[in-house]
Amino acid sequence: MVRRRGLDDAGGVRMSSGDVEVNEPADTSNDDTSIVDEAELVGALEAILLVVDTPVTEEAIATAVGFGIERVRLELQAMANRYAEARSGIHLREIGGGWRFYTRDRFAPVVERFVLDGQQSRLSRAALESLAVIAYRQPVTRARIAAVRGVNVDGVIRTLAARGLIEEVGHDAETGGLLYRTTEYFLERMGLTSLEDLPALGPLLPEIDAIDDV
Amino acid sequence: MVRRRGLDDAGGVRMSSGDVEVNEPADTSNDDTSIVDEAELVGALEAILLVVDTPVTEEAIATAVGFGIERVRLELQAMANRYAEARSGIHLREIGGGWRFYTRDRFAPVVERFVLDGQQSRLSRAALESLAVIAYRQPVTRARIAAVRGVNVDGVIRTLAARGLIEEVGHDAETGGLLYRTTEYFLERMGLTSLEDLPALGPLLPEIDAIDDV
Amino acid sequence: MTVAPAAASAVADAAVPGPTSKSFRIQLDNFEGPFDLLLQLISQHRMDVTEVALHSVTDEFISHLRALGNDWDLGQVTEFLVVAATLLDLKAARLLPDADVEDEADLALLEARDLLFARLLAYRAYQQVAGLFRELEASALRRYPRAVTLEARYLGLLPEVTIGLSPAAFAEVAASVFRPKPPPPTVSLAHLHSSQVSVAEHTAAIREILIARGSATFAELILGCTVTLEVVARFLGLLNLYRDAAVLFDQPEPLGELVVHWSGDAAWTTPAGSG
Repeated sequence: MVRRRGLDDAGGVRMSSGDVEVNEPADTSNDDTSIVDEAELVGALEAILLVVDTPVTEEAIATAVGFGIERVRLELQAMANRYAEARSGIHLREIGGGWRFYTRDRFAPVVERFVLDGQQSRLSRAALESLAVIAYRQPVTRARIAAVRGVNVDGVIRTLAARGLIEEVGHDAETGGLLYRTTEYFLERMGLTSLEDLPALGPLLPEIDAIDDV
Repeated sequence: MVRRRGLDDAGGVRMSSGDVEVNEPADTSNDDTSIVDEAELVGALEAILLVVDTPVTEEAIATAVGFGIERVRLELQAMANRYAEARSGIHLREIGGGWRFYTRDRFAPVVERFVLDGQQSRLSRAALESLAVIAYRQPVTRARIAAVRGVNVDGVIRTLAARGLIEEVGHDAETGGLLYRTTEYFLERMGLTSLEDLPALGPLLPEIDAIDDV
Repeated sequence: MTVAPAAASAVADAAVPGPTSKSFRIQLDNFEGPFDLLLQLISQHRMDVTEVALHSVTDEFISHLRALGNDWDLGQVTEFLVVAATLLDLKAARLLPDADVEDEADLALLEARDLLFARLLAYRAYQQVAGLFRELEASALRRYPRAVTLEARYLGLLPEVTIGLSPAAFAEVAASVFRPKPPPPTVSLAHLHSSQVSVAEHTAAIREILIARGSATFAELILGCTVTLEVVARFLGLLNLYRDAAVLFDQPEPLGELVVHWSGDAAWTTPAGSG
């Protein structure tokens, strides 16, 4: 089953240190609405998106512009559609629970002249297969991943964790083994909005419960 | 004969969401010249402008898209006007002989508020990886970092410097390239007293004798 | 040449690369464990993944395993051995005349088969997902995110940076960057094909011994074998011959010494013998 754990868990991306939050006014959505005019909302969203270097949550945007999350979401979706219809080189995408500007893929050959010094490294097959198991079975232990793949996965798990594609999330109650889940960076890397975008494995997986017992 | 060959049969798990564009051909296939269609010129310009960290010259853009400098200049000016009229949050400006996207002044308060909100306290994955290379290979040139990470690092280096984690420390004797090292502030944020407290990489990379050659 | 029974010829086809099966001898990609190897073998034969396909590639599977034997550490080989054992059990069971599923051993075997089959299908499903991930990644890598330095006017507003990693985790990040990128999987396995354990060949060897001597104990039949898999192949060969009524077994008591008598035509020949 695909879980949404980790996606909703925005806490992990949020600052842990209290120093910023403590000094901030608790809620600014009402007392400071003058900051963005209704007519200026779209422009404000564009300006914010222009300065982020990781996908930004609707919540963070909503706080900054002083509008509700629902409204912000609608505006972002409409903006993404407008860009697409205009065949803009800017592709606004919802990725890993947040929004970010990307170049539209058909312009990759042109963009690469300005961005790349070399080839970006692709994930290995072992990495992709392990990610596949983790993505669908999370949280999942190393032993279970190894059982599904039929090979030892210690090395590949360590690499995936170091590359920020998976993270530890506690211990298995029964075996005590470390549990792993995919990260938002994984979603970003795959260009997925959320784990729910993944196709259902059910039809392909008869008797998955039997396999769990391996 | 049924030919459901597991390995090639990716079709069985293809995503239904049109947003993913797995099947999009999306190849301008003129990689050598990167000649851009007349109808795609504006989009190509936008894509380029989205990724450049420093103002890019009309000449560089013209070369990349395969149009004349004059034409490119006209398109950029027209684009800047369109953005302004649409009250876009994106401000296309010509500065010191180059073009770059900036946030429009009128939205500075919103952006400030957003930045203050602490969303950007974390380093992006790319920044983290580059920082790791610098920490373990200092002093090191930008080109070297790019070679190790396999991607362009200019924006990331600037961000790391802007955040006080790295600093310039002279020029490489051979290449003349700027050398970077980590700062005291980096150690502070890592909770280390000196660089020697960084864990040795040797045990993690048993298979590599001379990383310096990478 | 005598026409061999269908089952025996199927075994021989799987075991010996005859002229027709030569086209299947496409070089295998580097494989990622036993299930991957099984799937690759099955797909080479253009078969659907079924129970039948499973054991029809038993011999090839084992030949790969054998060739890998010495260089691999136990941890890597164990799963291969488990799979190989199940495959051999299945194949052996199929060769027995009217195997009924009444006794416990048969039931256990059926369970083992179902489990292997389920694991194989599960692995295949995840492999398909991995294929999807590869496409998604390739697609995503064509879209470059905006990742530029914050404009100077906002820089002073940034909160203190959080690295968010322990020194050990930071070192792991460095190691993952420095670690050589995985080379494209191009390890050739062509050299493995010369060292197959062929059930058909071992069947032929048993036949020769028995025709010459009339009878032999199982211990005598496996005298020349140097590795366990060859013993297994001889055992399967024996079942082959038994199924074809070419041999008779004489075992006075359970677990006692097994004496094998040749009862077939001296001209009886396996397809392997002719090739």
